[in-house]
Amino acid sequence: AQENETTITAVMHSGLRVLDPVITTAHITRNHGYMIYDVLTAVDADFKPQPQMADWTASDDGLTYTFTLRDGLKFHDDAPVTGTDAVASLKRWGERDSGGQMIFDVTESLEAPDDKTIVWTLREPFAPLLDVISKQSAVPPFIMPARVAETSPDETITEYVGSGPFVFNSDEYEPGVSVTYEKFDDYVPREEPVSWMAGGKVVNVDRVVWTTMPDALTAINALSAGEIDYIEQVQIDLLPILQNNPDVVVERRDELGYVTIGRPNHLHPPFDNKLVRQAAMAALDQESMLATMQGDPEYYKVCGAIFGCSTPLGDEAGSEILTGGADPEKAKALLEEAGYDGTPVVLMAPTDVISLTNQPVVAAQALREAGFEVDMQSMDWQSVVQRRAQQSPVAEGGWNMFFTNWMVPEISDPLINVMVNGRGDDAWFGWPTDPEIEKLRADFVAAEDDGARKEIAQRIQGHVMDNVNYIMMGEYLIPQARRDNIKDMIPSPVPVFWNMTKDAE
Amino acid sequence: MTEFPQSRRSAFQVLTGMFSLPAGARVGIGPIIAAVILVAIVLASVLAPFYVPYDPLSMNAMARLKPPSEEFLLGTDPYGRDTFSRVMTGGRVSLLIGVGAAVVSVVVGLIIGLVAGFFRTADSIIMRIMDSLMAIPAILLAIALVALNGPSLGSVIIAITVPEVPRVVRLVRSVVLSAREEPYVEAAIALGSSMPKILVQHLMPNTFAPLIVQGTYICASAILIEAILSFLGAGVSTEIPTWGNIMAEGRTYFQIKPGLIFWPGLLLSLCILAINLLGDTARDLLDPRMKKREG
Amino acid sequence: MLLYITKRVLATIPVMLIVAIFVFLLLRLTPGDPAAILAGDAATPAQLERIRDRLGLNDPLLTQFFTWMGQLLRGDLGVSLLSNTSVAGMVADRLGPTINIALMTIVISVSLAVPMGVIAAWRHRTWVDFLVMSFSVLGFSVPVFVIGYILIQIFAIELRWVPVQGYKDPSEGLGAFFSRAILPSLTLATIYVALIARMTRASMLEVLGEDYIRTARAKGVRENVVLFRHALRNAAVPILTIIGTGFALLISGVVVTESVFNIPGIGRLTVDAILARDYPVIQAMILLTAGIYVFVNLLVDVSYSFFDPRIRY
Amino acid sequence: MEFKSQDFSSATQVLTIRGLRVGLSGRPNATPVLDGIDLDIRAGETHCLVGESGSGKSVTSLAVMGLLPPDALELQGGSIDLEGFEISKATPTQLRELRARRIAMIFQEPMTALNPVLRVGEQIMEVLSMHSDLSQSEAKKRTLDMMEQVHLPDVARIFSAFPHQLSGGQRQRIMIAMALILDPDLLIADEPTTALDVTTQLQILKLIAEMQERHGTAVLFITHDMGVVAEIADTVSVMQKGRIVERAPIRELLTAPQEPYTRKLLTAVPNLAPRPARDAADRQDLVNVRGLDMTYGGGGFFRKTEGVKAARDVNFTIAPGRTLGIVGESGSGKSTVARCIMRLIDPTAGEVTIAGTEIAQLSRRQLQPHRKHFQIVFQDPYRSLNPRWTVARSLCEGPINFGTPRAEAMAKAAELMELVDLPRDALDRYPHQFSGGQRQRIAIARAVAMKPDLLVADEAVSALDVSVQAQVLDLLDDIQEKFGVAMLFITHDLRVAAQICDDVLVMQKGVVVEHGPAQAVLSNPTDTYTRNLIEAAPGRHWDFANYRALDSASAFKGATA
Ligand SMILES: Nc1ncnc2c1ncn2[C@@H]1O[C@H](COP(=O)(O)OP(=O)(O)OP(=O)(O)O)[C@@H](O)[C@H]1O
Ligand SMILES: Nc1ncnc2c1ncn2[C@@H]1O[C@H](COP(=O)(O)OP(=O)(O)OP(=O)(O)O)[C@@H](O)[C@H]1O
Ligand SMILES: [Mg+2]
Ligand SMILES: [Mg+2]
Repeated sequence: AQENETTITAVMHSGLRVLDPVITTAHITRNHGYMIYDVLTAVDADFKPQPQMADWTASDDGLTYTFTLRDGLKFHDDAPVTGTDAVASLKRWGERDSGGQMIFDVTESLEAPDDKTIVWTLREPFAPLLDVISKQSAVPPFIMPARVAETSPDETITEYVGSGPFVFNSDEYEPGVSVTYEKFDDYVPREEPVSWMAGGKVVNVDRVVWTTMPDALTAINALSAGEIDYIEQVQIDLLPILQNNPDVVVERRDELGYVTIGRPNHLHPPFDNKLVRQAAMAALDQESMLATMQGDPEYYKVCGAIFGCSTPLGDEAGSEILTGGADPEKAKALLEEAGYDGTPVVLMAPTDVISLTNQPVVAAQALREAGFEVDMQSMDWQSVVQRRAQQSPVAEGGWNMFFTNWMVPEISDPLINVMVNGRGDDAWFGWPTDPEIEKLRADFVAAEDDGARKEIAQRIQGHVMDNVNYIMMGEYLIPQARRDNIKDMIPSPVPVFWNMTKDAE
Repeated sequence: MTEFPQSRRSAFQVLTGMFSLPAGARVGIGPIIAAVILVAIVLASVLAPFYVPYDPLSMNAMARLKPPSEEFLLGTDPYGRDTFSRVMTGGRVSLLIGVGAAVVSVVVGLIIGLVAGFFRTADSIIMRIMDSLMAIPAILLAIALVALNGPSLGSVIIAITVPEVPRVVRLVRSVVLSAREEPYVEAAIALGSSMPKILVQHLMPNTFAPLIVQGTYICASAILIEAILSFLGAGVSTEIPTWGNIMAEGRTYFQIKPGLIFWPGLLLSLCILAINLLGDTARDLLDPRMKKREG
Repeated sequence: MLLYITKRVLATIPVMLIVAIFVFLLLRLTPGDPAAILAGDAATPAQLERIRDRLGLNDPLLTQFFTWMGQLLRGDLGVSLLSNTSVAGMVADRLGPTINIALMTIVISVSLAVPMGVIAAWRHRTWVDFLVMSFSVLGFSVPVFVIGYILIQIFAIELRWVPVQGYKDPSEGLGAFFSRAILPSLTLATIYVALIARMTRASMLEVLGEDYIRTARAKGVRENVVLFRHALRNAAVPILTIIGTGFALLISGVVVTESVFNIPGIGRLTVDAILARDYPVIQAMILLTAGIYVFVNLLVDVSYSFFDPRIRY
Repeated sequence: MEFKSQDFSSATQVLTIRGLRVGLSGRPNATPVLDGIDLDIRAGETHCLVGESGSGKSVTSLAVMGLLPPDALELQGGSIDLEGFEISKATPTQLRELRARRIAMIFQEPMTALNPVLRVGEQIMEVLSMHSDLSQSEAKKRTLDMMEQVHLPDVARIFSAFPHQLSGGQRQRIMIAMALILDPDLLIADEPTTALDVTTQLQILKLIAEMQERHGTAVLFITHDMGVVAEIADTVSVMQKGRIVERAPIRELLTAPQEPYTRKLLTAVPNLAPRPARDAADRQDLVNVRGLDMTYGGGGFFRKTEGVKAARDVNFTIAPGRTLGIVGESGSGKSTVARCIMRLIDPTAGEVTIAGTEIAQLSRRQLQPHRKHFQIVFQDPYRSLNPRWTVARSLCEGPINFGTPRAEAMAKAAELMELVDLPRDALDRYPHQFSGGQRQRIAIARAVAMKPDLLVADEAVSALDVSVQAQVLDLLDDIQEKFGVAMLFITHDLRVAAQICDDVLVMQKGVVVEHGPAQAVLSNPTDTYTRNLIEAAPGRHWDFANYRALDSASAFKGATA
């Protein structure tokens, strides 16, 4: 490192191990993707797709989209970005991303007639196409050189060259520990002001180092002592330590936040019975779960909207049962009605992921109070990951319920939100077979305008509250902390390192 | 933990020797205090369900991280559970883990060690396997085993036991091998005693004294390893409070609410201190030089 | 001597082989699916299946085992399933910090614990003995992470003498290295000091009762010479043994210490790999730590003859 | 026999002890270990301290050195004056100055008294570096010199050897060199030769005498071997139960002992003249050993090693009711032969027939039923009894193994206790609660309980003081008479051999060098080695039991004086 170089040292929520932002949905890998790659289009703070690498025009019949790459786009290896690169990248992404798959299901062709142009032709209209390719989570369609994008989507890429504002430093990369990015001097930002993932990505620092600290307290202490500049996620309970330090600023840059949800397994008793699922929903209470998780009411929001309370489609209809406190009596009545025979509910409880340890513990107590038999089984997160994929009966290694968290943008509409998929074995873990919701989703794709979409989203909300496809447990926010000489960090659900500056301390 | 002074006393003599001290061995008041503390903690833990004011599992989101008060003697944890109730109840499981691990490893190790010391042919195979088990870092093995079986009480005990067994085996085997050269063993051969009889009646009692010391060591370290496992997220489920997982859960609150670590830590330290002191005293008393040299 | 070493080295082969088989089986029996980890939350079963195929996880166990053994014999530790980087490279990056911290710990421990044990034995059953023993037992009875936090609180936060966390290689400046390595080493040393001090005391007590110590005193030798020249060398073998077997404890402690002090060492690498089921990394790491353990104990055994001329190989 | 008879009244008094009392630490009311000892030694004088085991001889010497074990024993009164300096009041630093320079001590056990991890040369040199300001090279030269003086061979090599690389006699000489290198005024030697065979013993005694002559050193010599006393003492003190009961010049003591205890001690010293052999019974030989060979070690995985040939072509027979003695220097293979006959080790070659059964080649399992025919009494009775077992349990072990019901075995054990003259209630005690002599008798009882045809006794009495030794020998004699067992008796003490054996076999380096009736072998040795052995026996011209010299006729015939 040279004199006068500015380096931002940031403690991220997890170690970066997988460098392929297409193969995995891990947030840290997505964040990495935004550092070194760029995207064709991106959403702004109003959830509107905006041009980033490319402008577009859509034909009136909604069947042809033409993208035009802007000037000056260059990969880190000096090669210009061409339409061919974009096409290859989009195709690889399309094999991995569920939204992408839907588009490719109706795609006639995707071609690059020249270096600057990409033409996407559909067989039938797909109204949310721009929304899908502009999505900022979980798998955005990052543009890579064609030779990299030709890697099979089931294999991780081995070359990390993008056209984004930062360059990946492979020498200083230690998987799971730290990763170093350097400013890409040839990056040409857009002119527009930055807004979420859209607008001009102006880089004002020379290096960004991401590290992980397995111990939350150590990270806090390191920030207090000025050894690091920024913590991406701060445990709420630790905030008091930082409060008295004038050099540290605690703030929220992402007002959308996260949701935490419980997912019942629809295949096996007792949750194959809708009444029992309803009983579980009645037994659980958002307030006490969120309070246990976050402590400070400033950092959580009781919210019954399955698409999130602050999103365009969010609607809280029919969710009083969740937001109005626990109702064990009602739960008992429902269980009675369902003829619940005391079949224990196997609740998987991860022990090694801090943001997921509380929910099962709180839920177990609430379910028991409502008359459920609960068998809470502790295991590490990877065991949960493995086991939740088991469709076998509970006695043979199956399960009944688990909890997980999503970023709000990941659940904010019926196409993105995997939990409202009702295609049985092809659905997300829990496998509800729900033709009704599938019909609603089809309607949603076909809907002409936002008003119609909103209306369908409300119907889905109502359906989920009745059928209990999953249990929305509320929204929460995670504060970030930085040294006060770090300025101009933009608000965004994805932590981004452009625009910010670092003053000498 | 390999070399122990060999003793000429039986385990029974050792135990009784702690109370009726042999001439020339001045034990001092330390071990007596240790014994009192240990008994007090064990009783307090075992009887915890009868006197703790709250269900150690009952959460109250509205009473998180409360400071000590009349309502909550030692305050509450991040789930709003009563720390006092949890710490006292937690002792049961921690002590169970300690004692369980010690007993299991000593018994299993004793049997394998005797067999290894006895059957020369089995010896090299057994010892190779033991060397291998010993070479696998305990914590890593524990994490793997816990991941395999889920963090139940049993698997934590097994995970702690597996790497300890080889050490006990080595100890027993070395005692057997050296005691085998004792003239009284030759005398027994000359008197026509069979090998199994010699093994059990003459050789095995020699291992008791060092095993007591080793056992107290295992007991203490098992309680600690459980704490470390909880720290790494592989301990006993939080539904079962233990000193280890109380401390591990409380670790992030170290600066805000040190009581979460302090109280279980204090009891744990006192316990280990007492166990070790008693073990050391046993060892000191077993030192042949501590006895008057008769004859 | 050379013959002995050759024999011992040969004897490690079956040990390592058993470790290898054991670890391999253990891992494959453990729930967890590297493919699922790789793909993240939203992957479909078909996608997972394809990834598993690519990673070779669907091959029969025996095939997987022999593939791995074959690689090992060729000196190839394989490639991380997650990061797709070579395991050998990862290990090389991570070994340095752990070894340096471990060495520093051993140096600190031995130079503290041995004199402590010697003095405790010398002043057997006095308050000095009691104090030394209580201190070392205390070191043994507080969980490592608590010790780490306390040291950070005092030396890094209150006194600001050293940084809270991190690691710098000695090549980046000795000052930078020591200031960051001292707290983790001290943290690790607490258990080790306890262990070594206790063994030193026990062993010294035994030796101090020997006739040759009386002979030395009868020669009018000064007390410190009696203790350190005559007694300590005779007491060395069990002390060395405990340093060797205690190494396992050190490895356990490393895992925690590296977390608390944010040191990019092999302890954390292994735990992370276990939690992520990154099989090639776990296998390599456990073999490596087992190998180090075996090597350290071989070293210890060989060093016996340096301290005790009666031991000849 | 010539005694030393120098007059020391004009020599300076080196050590004066008055009213010395030593007791157990912190227990002033317990019976003291030393109760009012008075002792005077003058320059050049050799003062011998004799007495029963545990009477306080070693404690006296340690008190003089200021080396009483602090957590066990303490000085409770009296004075120890070394040429005007009061030792009992000295500070640790003063004591350190004193040691080696003014008083030096040779400890009982050369095996354990040298530091095993330091080169012996360094250990001697250490004395110089502590107490003189010689340069390193001067000190080394002085050390080598001293080593020459104690007749160590090849001093350059031995200088850098470790103790375990030296023989017992060499180690003992290292100890002596260490003690004498600073010309101390007072040398204390605590049983310096007990562990050595007579030839080595002789060398060492000569050496001390030479030194004494050269430096005029006062010597306090502690021993229980009356033969040695007769050879070297100027004056003798006899100790019993922490007191000095008699003190006299050597001649006076041996010819006209005053105290009953002294008399008892002297009477118990066995005679070197062999007792008449018993009638050779006509019965068939019970034991027949043919061509016995034993090689330890050898083989090896990587290369063939030589191995120790501990016994070569040993042949003998023993008839029922008779005793065969094996004598010879330490390490000559005596125990090896015994252990082969007992099949505690497997002989490399040869035949051992006992009561008509060839046992040398039987497997352990086949051997089992024959075990009761032959029994052994081990050298060290303490360690051959399981310390955790009561005497009763030890005594019953054998009979129970051969099918005797427990109750019957217990009854038998009680009878046996009577036979060996121990109280019945002793059955419930543990080995450590007995004296050495009693334990020896228990070990004998255990062997006899099996009603063996052959009894092997390996150095069964060498650790005992003479009065106890006499008891045990009597007991063996009784038993032999009562049961008519054949006995194989191993010892390095010729006096004992002379008293108990009918036949004697002399071993050297694993080979039998002489074999015949005791009378013939001991009085008329033909082999040079046997002759050397007998010549080296100290005090062989004195008949202790009768307080007079042996006339040349009854001394070993043919022994060259
Ligand atoms: N360290 C000790 N602690 C307690 N008592 C001791 C200690 N050393 C010796 N004694 C006791 O002091 C008495 C005298 O012992 P000492 O060693 O002087 O006997 P000794 O005459 O040298 O006997 P031996 O001929 O067997 O060597 C014995 O009764 C012994 O039990
Ligand atoms: N187990 C063994 N392994 C190797 N060599 C041995 C073993 N036991 C004895 N020896 C050697 O065999 C030789 C004879 O030993 P043995 O014990 O028979 O001598 P001994 O005549 O009984 O001597 P002592 O009078 O000292 O008891 C010695 O050189 C000894 O070092
Ligand atoms: Mg003595
Ligand atoms: Mg012998």
